[in-house]
Amino acid sequence: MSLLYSDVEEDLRGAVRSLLADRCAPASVLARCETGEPYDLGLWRTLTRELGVTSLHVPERLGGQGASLRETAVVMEELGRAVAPVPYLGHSVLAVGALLAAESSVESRVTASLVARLAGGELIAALAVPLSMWPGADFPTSVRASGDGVLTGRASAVADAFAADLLVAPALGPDGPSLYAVTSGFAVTPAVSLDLTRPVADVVFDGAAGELVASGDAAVAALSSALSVGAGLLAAEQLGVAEQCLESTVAYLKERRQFGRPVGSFQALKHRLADLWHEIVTARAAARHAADALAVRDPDAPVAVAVAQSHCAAVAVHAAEECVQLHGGIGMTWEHPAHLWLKRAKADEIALGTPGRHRAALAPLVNLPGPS
Amino acid sequence: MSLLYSDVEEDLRGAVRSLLADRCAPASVLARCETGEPYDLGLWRTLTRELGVTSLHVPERLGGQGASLRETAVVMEELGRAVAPVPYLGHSVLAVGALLAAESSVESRVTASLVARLAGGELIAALAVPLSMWPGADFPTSVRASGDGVLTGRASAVADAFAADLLVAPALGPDGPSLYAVTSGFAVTPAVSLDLTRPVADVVFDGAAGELVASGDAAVAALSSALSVGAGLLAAEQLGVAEQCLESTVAYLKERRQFGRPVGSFQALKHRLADLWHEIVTARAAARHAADALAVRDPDAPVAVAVAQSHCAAVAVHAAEECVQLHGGIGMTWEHPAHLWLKRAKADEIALGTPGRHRAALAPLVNLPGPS
Amino acid sequence: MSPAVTVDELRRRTQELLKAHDPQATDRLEFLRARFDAGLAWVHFPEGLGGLGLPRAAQATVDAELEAAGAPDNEPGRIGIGLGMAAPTILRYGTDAQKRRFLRPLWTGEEVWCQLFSEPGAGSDLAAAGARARRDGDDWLVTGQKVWTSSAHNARWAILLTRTDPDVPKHQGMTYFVCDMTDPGVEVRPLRQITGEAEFNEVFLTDARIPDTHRLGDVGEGWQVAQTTLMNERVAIGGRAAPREAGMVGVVAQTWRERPELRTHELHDRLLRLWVEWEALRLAGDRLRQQLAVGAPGPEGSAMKLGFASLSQRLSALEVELLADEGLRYDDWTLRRPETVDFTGREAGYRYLRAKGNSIEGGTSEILRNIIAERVLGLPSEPRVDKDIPWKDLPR
Amino acid sequence: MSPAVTVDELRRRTQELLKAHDPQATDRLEFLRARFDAGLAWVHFPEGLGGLGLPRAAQATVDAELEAAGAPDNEPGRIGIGLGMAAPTILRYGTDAQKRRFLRPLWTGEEVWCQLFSEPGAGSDLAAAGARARRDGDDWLVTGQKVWTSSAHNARWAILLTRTDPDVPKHQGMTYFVCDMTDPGVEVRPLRQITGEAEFNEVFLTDARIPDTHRLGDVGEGWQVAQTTLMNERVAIGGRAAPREAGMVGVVAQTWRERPELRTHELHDRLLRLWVEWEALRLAGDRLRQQLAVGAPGPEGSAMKLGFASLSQRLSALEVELLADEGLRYDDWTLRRPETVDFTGREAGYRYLRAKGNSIEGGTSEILRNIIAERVLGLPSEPRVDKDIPWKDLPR
Repeated sequence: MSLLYSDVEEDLRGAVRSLLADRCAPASVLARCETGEPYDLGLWRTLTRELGVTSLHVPERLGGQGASLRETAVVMEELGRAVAPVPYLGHSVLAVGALLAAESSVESRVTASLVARLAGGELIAALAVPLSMWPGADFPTSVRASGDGVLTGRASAVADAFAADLLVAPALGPDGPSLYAVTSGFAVTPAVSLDLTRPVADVVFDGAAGELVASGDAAVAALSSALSVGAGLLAAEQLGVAEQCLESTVAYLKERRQFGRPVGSFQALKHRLADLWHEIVTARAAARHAADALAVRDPDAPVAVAVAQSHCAAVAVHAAEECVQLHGGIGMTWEHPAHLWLKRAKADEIALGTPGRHRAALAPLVNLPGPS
Repeated sequence: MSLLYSDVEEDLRGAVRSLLADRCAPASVLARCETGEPYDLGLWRTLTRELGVTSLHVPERLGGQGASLRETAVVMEELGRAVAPVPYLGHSVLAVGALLAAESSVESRVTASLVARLAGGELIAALAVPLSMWPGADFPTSVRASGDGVLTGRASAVADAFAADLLVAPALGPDGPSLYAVTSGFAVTPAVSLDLTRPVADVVFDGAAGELVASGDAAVAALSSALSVGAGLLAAEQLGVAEQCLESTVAYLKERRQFGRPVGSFQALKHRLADLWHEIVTARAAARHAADALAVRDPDAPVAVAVAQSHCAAVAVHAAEECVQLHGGIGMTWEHPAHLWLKRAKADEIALGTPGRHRAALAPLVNLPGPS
Repeated sequence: MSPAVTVDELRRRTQELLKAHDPQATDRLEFLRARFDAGLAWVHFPEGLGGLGLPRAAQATVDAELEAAGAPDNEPGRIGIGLGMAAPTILRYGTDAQKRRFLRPLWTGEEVWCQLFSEPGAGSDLAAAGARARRDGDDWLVTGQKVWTSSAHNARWAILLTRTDPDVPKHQGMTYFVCDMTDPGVEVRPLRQITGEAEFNEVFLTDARIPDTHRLGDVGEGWQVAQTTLMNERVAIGGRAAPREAGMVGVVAQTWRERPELRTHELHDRLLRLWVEWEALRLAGDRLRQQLAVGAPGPEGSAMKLGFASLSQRLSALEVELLADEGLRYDDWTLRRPETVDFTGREAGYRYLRAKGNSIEGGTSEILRNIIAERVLGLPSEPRVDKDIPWKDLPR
Repeated sequence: MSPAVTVDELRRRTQELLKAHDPQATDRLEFLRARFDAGLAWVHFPEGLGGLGLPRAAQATVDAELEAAGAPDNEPGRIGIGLGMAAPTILRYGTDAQKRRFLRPLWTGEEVWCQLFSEPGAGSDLAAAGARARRDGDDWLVTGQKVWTSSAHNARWAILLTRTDPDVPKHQGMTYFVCDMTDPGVEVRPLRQITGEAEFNEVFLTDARIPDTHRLGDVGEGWQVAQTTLMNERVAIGGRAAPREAGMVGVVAQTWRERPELRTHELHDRLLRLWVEWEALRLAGDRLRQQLAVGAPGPEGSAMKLGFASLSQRLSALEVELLADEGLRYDDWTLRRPETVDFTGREAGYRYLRAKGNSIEGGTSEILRNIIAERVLGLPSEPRVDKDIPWKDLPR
């Protein structure tokens, strides 16, 4: 198992980073986030069509590039660094993740053409579950499906739903848990979100016609798999956010002077940043490990995901909090991007399971049971 | 409720501190702790007969001074600072505490003369329960009493038992929980103890003749009260240990030079010591509050004790760990007293309930229930 | 209490005020002015300046009587900077004329005050401030930029720290003024925060004119004058009394109690830890007040602010995590300019973000730790490279 | 692997060694000497000095073959200072004669080495060391006190840092020697630790005589030579491979599994947190080794030591608390002089106390944080007051 970045991965990172440097500067991200167009769909088109970020881990037979979740994780790192306002998590990781998992089951109903359209970026999809849902949570019951696939119900705080043309929706049908693809008959209301760069939205299905993509155990497994992939790859995003916060803080403290010295020469701050760097070193290893374990379907993946998500979530929040504090007053202003990172880190801590949830999930996996 | 120290309390502190400065220097404490006489009974005699520390909170009608647990707490602070090898916790706080509580019940069997002998320091007593026992623990069942008061069984890791002439022993008699005073028929084996200056010992009762001092609910209440008083006053000891650690570290860092500067001028260390000072400021308030609440039998005392013990235990351990670390190599040597403070702080963390136990006890008292 | 005026006498005077100016029938401002003139505004101030020269503790008697009678107060939340910072500084350094001119409308709230100290390049290092004041006849002309100014858009006056002599080391070349906020050379712009609102302002001074009669303290003595202001700021923060569970811990405990379905074992122990720490901090505050009451103020005030900031942050962070789904939402990002701030107001997300400021505003936690280490613990200061260099030659 | 010697060729050479010196029938020392002479001791060392000039990674092939054949090893735990610190320094700075004299018995373990660097007055500030070396004909006479010397009572040789010129700034006046521990001027006294045992020693040097031919590097170049030693110490600590739950976390997890009656919810989450952190640190170690294998060593080695110390301390502290009653006990305070140290050995109390040393020995965590901040993050250094002052004039 390689915990390093391959040359191909580094090339991909370079391409994404350079595009984002051009098109996704903090000031433009900030300017967008209070408008009615929180997503930068122009940037999204370039990312999908020119860099192909949405097709990386999609098999070639389904119109993808047949790379792996390792590469997708690298994209998550870079999008995280830039808090880029694009629906990558909801679309490529969660929705496509659910469809790919459903497609791999024996009685798959997922059509290759649907996956191909998503992989190519022709349609934007989202997974209609609360962003806070964790891999081990019960199958949701807030949406019901009739025998002929008509969906009624709601899902709150859905990531990237506001940008979505298609929803992958878990619903309770007459035969139990099912997964539907829905392209119309739903209403999306954006919520005022803590994370300005990844707004959540509330979805109401009012007699929407859904196309069944999985049912029964396959539906349950597909949803759980998507959430697990999501949690594991969110760790990569958290790593990116943490790195951004550390680098930005170090750069500021080298420049900012107080008491006739660069503030970065004060030992108490140096030690805090050294500790943060230490955390990020370990977060990087944990995130890489999770991406690799998911990519190769290692049986150890659930442990790797729980470790990565519980660790990286905390590291990202810590990095963002230190970033605000060590920028002093300027870090408290709306103009400085530190708050965008803080809000992303804090929302990510909740997304796909809090660190505490992931530790609780880890306990039985590594034979560390709690008190009886 | 006064959280300050009265002039009388400060005078008492001054007398104890000056005696300990004379008679209880770190080198002599260290020299004693590997001998067969871990207790300094000469110092104990001076403390009891000249300073009267064992009779402070004993009512005058029982031969005491009729002061309060506030004064006893001040003595605990000073004995903690010096990690003085005297059986004050086991004797004055736990054993006498149990007898005083038993004495206050309607059907008390505690004789005034017994209490007076203990208050005067004529006999040394200990409470025959594990030092790790917490106020809410079940009444112990490891000692059984026959109808005519013959005790059989064992109690492990008993504080100050090795110095004791008399044991106050909880035992399960034919009528249920009972408390006995025992002066013979027991064997005490000192354990190799983590805390060198307060060794624990294992006690075996092999047909010991006990004098019944309380039974039934009164026995349960007396034991629980003694443990609660113990936990509350241990917080004062922990405060003393923490203060000693901070002061000693500050003094060392002012003097020790590296890189051409006093080590205490390095900002990272200054900030850590400032944080530690902050913790000690809050620990002092919490410990004072607990002592006062116990002294006046405030109905809020259980909350005050849980707060003080869970907070001060952690502060003392933190202070002692910082003391070792910031002394560098010298703090790791047997010759320097830092390890005596560390071992006391760590053993105190377990004594009379860990911080976690006290937080668990606090939860229902302040209406913060856990998950169901 | 000073033997000159007993508690009974103080009660009597308060009742006299109430008799002469029935609060139910008197205009609010008129009552406040009368109270000031009776020496019952702040009894520890001198006679003639709203006080009676009594110990600070005596105020409680007056306040209790007035509250019982339903008398109006001076809305201390709205005029905190005037009361807490400007007034003690004017009292200590002001001329008689200044005291007579400024203190009465300050106390009654007729004139709101703000503080022009921090600059973009001088935050923790306040002594590096560079807003330049140049002599112009009997006046001074001030040019520079100040920041983190609350109430600037409502304020009539400001206390202002300036650089009058750039050629001497930084602590020596500063002068302290009272600045007229209505001067055409003063421009106030809202400064939006991470919470979405603009609680503070930036203030741009362009040849703002200040008569020399509005100088506080000597020319070049500004740093010492500012120390009085800052010391009073820190005392004010540490001095509030609070019952158990007051503040952020109460808000989070309330959420915990109302939402059993959100509880986990992990969050339970974390909450209990924070509850214990908050309670210990509250008791330390009580202890500090008891020390002040017997005239033995300790250095614990700095500990109060340090602990308050850290605990408020950790508690509000826990609440957002506890709320999970709801923690992903925010109440309102609209740019607003609140007149007062309530750290425990609005919703969890706001509280989390606002609490981040607690360890920055009014002295960062890092600066407080320096102060504790050096002034309380007596640890040696770091090597200083900026003490003996003329301000204009400092590296920037 | 270098194209000169393939894996197959290396296997062949190893099998040749085994054929010529059947481990079952050969004296242990004789076998080790033969292995050294075959260049299979440390294959990355030069030919003739126990190696073949191959990449470090090639060693694994040899070790696997030898282990499979039941060949004896050189007890690396017992001679770690020689292998990890003395050898790379001799290789880099030694004369040919020194390399030939010292490396073979060092590697076979016939001669144990120790390190005489730290002094009571020069711990973190190693460059302030004052053990004075004075020229005496073809020899040097060294007088001073060293401390924290493990293996000193078993050692034949020491690497020694001395002060040869007190009149120049501290980094410039040092010289590095190989010191004969059997010299009558060398006295070793056990230094007892808080665990009760004496793992380390104090070493008193009183005119200890050292021939100039035992000098490593030039006179005055001691500080640079010492850097090589220290760099190798840090790499050694960070470089070990470990399966999941190896080390302190495994010990505590084992106790947790075996003692269900001790578990509480609070300790459960704390243990899981530490387990996660340890696993992440283990993975970071794996990643570091992968980087080294492809020739891109990162600075993560410092992070490994920092994390290892902190986690070992927190885990062992938790275990003592978990054990409660048993945590009040200790296994043995008897003064002993162990030949090797096992951080996870003995009982919980010992592990707790011994772990305290992990953040002090081999560079304190504070010094590591300085190094990370300055060398990795590029943060500016603090103002230095000791760089340009002659060593003898430094304030002490």
